Amino acid sequence: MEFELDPADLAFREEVRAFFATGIPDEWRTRVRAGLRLNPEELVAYQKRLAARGWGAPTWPVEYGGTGWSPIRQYIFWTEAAEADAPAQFHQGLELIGPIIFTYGSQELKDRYLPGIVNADDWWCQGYSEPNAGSDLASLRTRAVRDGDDYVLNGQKAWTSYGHVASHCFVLARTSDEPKRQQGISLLLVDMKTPGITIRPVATMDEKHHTNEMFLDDVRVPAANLVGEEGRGWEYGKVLLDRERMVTASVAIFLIQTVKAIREAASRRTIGGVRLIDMPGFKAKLAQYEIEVTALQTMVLRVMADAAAGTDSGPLGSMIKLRWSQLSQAGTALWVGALGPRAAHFAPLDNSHDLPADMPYAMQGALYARVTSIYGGSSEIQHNIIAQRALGLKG
Amino acid sequence: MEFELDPADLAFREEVRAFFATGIPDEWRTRVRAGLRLNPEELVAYQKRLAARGWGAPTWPVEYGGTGWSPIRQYIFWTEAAEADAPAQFHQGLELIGPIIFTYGSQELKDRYLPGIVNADDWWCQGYSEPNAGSDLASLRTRAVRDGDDYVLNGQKAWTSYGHVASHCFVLARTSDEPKRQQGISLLLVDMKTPGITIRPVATMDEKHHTNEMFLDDVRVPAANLVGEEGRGWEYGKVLLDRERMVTASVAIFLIQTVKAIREAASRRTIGGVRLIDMPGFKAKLAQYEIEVTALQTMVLRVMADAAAGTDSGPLGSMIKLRWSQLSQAGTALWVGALGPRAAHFAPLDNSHDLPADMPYAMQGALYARVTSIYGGSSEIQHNIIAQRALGLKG
Amino acid sequence: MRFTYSDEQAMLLDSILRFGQEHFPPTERHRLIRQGRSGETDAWARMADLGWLLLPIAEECGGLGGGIIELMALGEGFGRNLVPGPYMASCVLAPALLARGGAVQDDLIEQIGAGEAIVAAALLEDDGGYDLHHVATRATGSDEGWTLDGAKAHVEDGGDAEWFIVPARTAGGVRDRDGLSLFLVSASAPGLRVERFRAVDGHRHARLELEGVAGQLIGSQGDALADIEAAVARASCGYLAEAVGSMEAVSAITLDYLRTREQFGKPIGSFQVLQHRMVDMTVACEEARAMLCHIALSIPKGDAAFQRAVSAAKVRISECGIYVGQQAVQLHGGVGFSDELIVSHHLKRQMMLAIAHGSIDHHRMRFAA
Amino acid sequence: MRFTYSDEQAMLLDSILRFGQEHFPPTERHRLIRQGRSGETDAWARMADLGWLLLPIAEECGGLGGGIIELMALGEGFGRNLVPGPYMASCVLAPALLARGGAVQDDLIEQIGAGEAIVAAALLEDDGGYDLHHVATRATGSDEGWTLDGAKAHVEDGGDAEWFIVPARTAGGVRDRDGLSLFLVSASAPGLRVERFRAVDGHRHARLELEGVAGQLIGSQGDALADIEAAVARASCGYLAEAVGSMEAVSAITLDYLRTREQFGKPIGSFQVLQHRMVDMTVACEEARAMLCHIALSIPKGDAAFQRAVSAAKVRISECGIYVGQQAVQLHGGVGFSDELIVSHHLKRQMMLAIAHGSIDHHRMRFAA
Repeated sequence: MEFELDPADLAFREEVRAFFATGIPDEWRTRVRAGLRLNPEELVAYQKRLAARGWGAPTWPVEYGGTGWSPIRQYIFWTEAAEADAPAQFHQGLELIGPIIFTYGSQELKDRYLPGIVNADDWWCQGYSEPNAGSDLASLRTRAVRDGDDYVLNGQKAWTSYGHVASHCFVLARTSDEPKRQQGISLLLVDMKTPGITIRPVATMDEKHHTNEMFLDDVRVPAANLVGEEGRGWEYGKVLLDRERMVTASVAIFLIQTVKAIREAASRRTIGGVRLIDMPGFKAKLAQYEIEVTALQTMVLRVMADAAAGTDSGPLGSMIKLRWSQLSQAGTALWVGALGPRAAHFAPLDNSHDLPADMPYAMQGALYARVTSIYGGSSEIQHNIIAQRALGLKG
Repeated sequence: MEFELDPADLAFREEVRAFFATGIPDEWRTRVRAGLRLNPEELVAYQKRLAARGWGAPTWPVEYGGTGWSPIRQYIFWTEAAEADAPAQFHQGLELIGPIIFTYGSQELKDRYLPGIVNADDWWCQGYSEPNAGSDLASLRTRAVRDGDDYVLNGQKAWTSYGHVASHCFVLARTSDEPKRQQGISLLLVDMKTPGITIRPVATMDEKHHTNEMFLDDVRVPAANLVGEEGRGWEYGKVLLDRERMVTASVAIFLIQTVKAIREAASRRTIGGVRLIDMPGFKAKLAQYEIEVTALQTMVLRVMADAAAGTDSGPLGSMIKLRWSQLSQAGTALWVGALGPRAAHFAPLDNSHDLPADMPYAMQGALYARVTSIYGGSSEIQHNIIAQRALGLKG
Repeated sequence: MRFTYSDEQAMLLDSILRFGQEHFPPTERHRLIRQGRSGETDAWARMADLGWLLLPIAEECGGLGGGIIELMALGEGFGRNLVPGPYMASCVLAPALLARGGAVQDDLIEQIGAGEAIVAAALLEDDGGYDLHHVATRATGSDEGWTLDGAKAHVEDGGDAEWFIVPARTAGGVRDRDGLSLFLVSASAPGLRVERFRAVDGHRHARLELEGVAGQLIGSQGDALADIEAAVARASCGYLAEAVGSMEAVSAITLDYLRTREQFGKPIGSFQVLQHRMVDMTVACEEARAMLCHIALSIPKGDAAFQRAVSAAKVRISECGIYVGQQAVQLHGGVGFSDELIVSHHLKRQMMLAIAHGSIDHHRMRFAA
Repeated sequence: MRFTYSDEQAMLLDSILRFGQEHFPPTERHRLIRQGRSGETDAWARMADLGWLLLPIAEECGGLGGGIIELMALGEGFGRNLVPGPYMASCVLAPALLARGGAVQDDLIEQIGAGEAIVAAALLEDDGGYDLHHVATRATGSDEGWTLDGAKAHVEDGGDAEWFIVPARTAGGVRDRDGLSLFLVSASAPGLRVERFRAVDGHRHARLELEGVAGQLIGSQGDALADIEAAVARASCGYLAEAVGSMEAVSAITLDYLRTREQFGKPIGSFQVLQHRMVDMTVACEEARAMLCHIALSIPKGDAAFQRAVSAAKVRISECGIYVGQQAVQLHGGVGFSDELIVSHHLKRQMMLAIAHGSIDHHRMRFAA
């Protein structure tokens, strides 16, 4: 085992650290630490700043406008970003559709869409889930029927995150009925301004508007916007499996921000003149949390090192997703606990009332964290995946 | 809701308390609190003392030598016994076979065997489990073939607890092959002195000899020792379900002994002059434990009150078994933790070395506790039972 | 000994359940809660008509003298349908404190019982945690009466209160157990700044700053702590029962969902892992209910045993309630996370109930003390 | 950056695995352990031949200068087959303390490396918890040398030691960080009472009482604490790797059992609940291994970071190890509880490793300090 960075990587770290020493507004901090997304304008501004520095797409190859960084450099970059309270980059364009476009898309699609992703000129959302599908994605019913040079889309999508903001959407739709449900599904790139698209906000328990229902009524999409071949969309989605591992891994690094948030909250609050952070009970809980976060960070580093070495990390990606969601939930809950009775002060009812320093975001983060064990493959599904694929245990 | 005892029950409590004020030797205490069985001679002496007082069979009807106590009085009796560090009565005769004999057995069997159980003249062991059966009891292979006035038993039993001590054994054996595996099984009462029975001790992780393998080679059992009808043994076992609920319930009451043991251990040990029990971290853990034990005690009381009211407690028995085993394990682990480094001093290697006051039993109890979530229907089986029977969730 | 409600108590529970279904069915509830107090006034008036607002008030104060078990039936009923409103604060906690005496107080209790006044107790201070004896707010007496100076960090359900009951020091140091007195303060009193907040469960709380605020002494001087602790323990019983009602309701909703929702071609309740989770939720509900019984059992043993039992129950019921709420959301998946189903509202209420009148950590240490 | 062993380290691990299988196959292991030290002497001699006893000893002391990673490979190898013996105590901890200097010490290190002496450090006292700075034992100097008075509550693997390294106060109060010196004491020294105990994992420990016992000063006077803490952290790395090796081994055994054991007509590994449990065990193993890497990553950051990392690893690896051991027993059912299978021995070793050189609680607070 070797655990020291080589000099070039050390120099790179300094460079990244210098970059993040400025340009991260203080008002982002609490939301970022709570695991909440910044506003779209803020995320766009952040992405543009990265793109201007040539760092818009840390995981992409150079030829498509990416940095071409090694996994270790990606790890360094994210760690420094996290330490500086920078946000995670919005991932739906960068990590979910971008890589599919540059892997399976035509040259025309690459030229047309990739720069807009890196430079945050476009905002992509995902049209995969459907109302009754849940964890059973392959049961999708949205149809795309070829009509001349277009596909005509009809159907309903659920959980379209940031659909209310997006300029584009990548949609899985059924182009034919096949005996195997995973077949006959195609992937289409859709301009959100196309007539026939209706977005309806879905209110969620965290009181933050981030997701939507999307209705597709005779939405005409140019056939040129088909990614790869017709009927193979499900397969293309699989390229995501490898990348999603990296996405979760990168997000997991950001848990060190939650540790900081808890520490600050517990340093501010006193009981009988003693700071909460100095009380053995709370101290032990925070220590336990920090230790578990440390274990996860090191698992992430191992995924990165495996990727660098070209080694398969096996089920480590699913494990990181599992543990990350558990720790997101535990961390925000600990944070809210540190607020004491004022955790009940979520929103002022009149003007000019002071919320506690980290409200409402600490609470909103705690509520939001509940969905992290549901989306992107619920914790139960992750368990199934690990049991079946890695341990070879069959139903 | 009414939660006060009526005056007669209060008077009964005083009577029981007086009984237990004496006669419980100090040297029993640590083992009892650790959830470990006393030696057979000690248990026999205890049972004889109870029998002499007319309290040998707290759960039996008066006509068979029992006390005829209401469930509430049973609860009072066990609570007082537990408070006095008395042991739980050995249950295999009293609760497992006795009730089957008085419910399904012939008058001859009743007359012959019931008094020996109450007076501890006989010691019964259970011959149900078999080597490869595990949780799947109905897969048993031991055969009983009718030959004249006898059945001839051949087979092998596993986990025959206290078989090395027992004078009698109740054995489930297959008397015929039926399409449904639960059918064709019969229940026979076997004298352990019968030729052909071999007992081989099974060493267990707690280093206490309590269980055995039993080999049956052409063991001749008088046909009169068949309980009830041939082929209906499985059915008779079911009467145990109701009673086992009460057995676990009564044992669960004894967890207050573990609470005391932990408190004493943590009061003895100091770190830097401060008693462990006064340290916030340990204090919180013990409080949490005591609270969970309190919840369980109250669940037990509810079962008793339901029984008194003739109401079905539904899955509460399985729940108590589940929680009891969890708390047995958690409690003994906490106790061992209170011993500090000396938890490593399990057995002296030379003579005359002083073990910590509560060793080796605290550790032995912690090891023994691991089996409580395995025997008598493992925790996984209890979950299945509750899911299927009480919640109506089908595989 | 009997673990079920008496016929009368069962009827009360039954009426409350019907009341909740009628006034706050899941969809309506949502809309009403967004309106703040005005969304609850009809229901409140109805509760007054039914005599429920008088129920927990002592007979000698003109109430119906309901005991802890009646309070539990009420709380359970509220919890099952997540009935909103400042009931425990205004109808249980406040009257118990006002009972310390005085003619004005009797009038106020009458108004509370008639649904004409909402009163909240301002018990917690910054730097005090959930300790009721931690009071830095000072009362100064003069010929013109008492004036109060200080701040209260959180007033449970104080968002709509017309009156506040404010503990203040008439003697002693900040964390002394002696020297506390209670004062009645009008929400519109000069010198009083009231900040109002909404919690994630729709309850409305307050924070107070007092500068030379006039207050009327309630009862005798300097010995209020025991009454405060007893009143809070009593109100907590209502909340604990509410938590149990809520967790049982959301557990039942989840069981129903497991039976009917299909994935991969079969009901999700056929998956063993979800079955066992549902069992753990059911066990948690049983444990929680057992802790309510434990409180009831402690009553004959005197006030110290009762308060210790309440702390024990607070720990375990809160843990169970949060667990059940979280798992209910988890087992429902995406729709569980949505605001549309009642499921996530149960979780949010459990989270808030868990810190009302003392967090789990606070009560665990109080139990251990 | 590389997370796998180098070829050389992998070869070392491989030899240790073969060694374990050869000398301590599950059935033999049992029989040998019951014999006490005599059951281990052949294997110990073989380890000496292979140079393993010299491996962790510093080059300047005549050892092979193996680093933390080599120590981890060793520990992992021992853990996989539950190789018994006082390796970490005598070959890691003792030489690191003896390295403080002196001619006699050099001889002793040589004997340790040759398998001719077993040395154990007597670090813990009653009333001291796991605090290494808590030392009430006093050393008194005179023309004839030093004599020691006091008691040591627990000497890890001290049951077979011919020599003890005993920290004693040459200055300061019981819990001062300064004023500690190390002394070498013969197990047969007059005035020394040694009580020997067997632990549930077969390791043999000791307890000491010292009344005017002659001791030789090791190294300089009054400044031993930093070296003690560093040496204990180093030895702990070996134990932590042992825990990881053990939990991975028992996890693999359990997975195999799930695949082959049938109940209700199918492999028990087809039950979803057991599958998910097995996943949780696997995740625990990964977390534990990650904590070993975390230690390795901390080495370049200096001693304070290293010791903090060791404490963090101690917490999480112990938790994971006990969880995995318990679940391995549970999933095996009755036979898991029997002494016959190696499964329960892994759990017992995990329980003992979890308290060797400091419990989970101790290290959590040390990490937090």
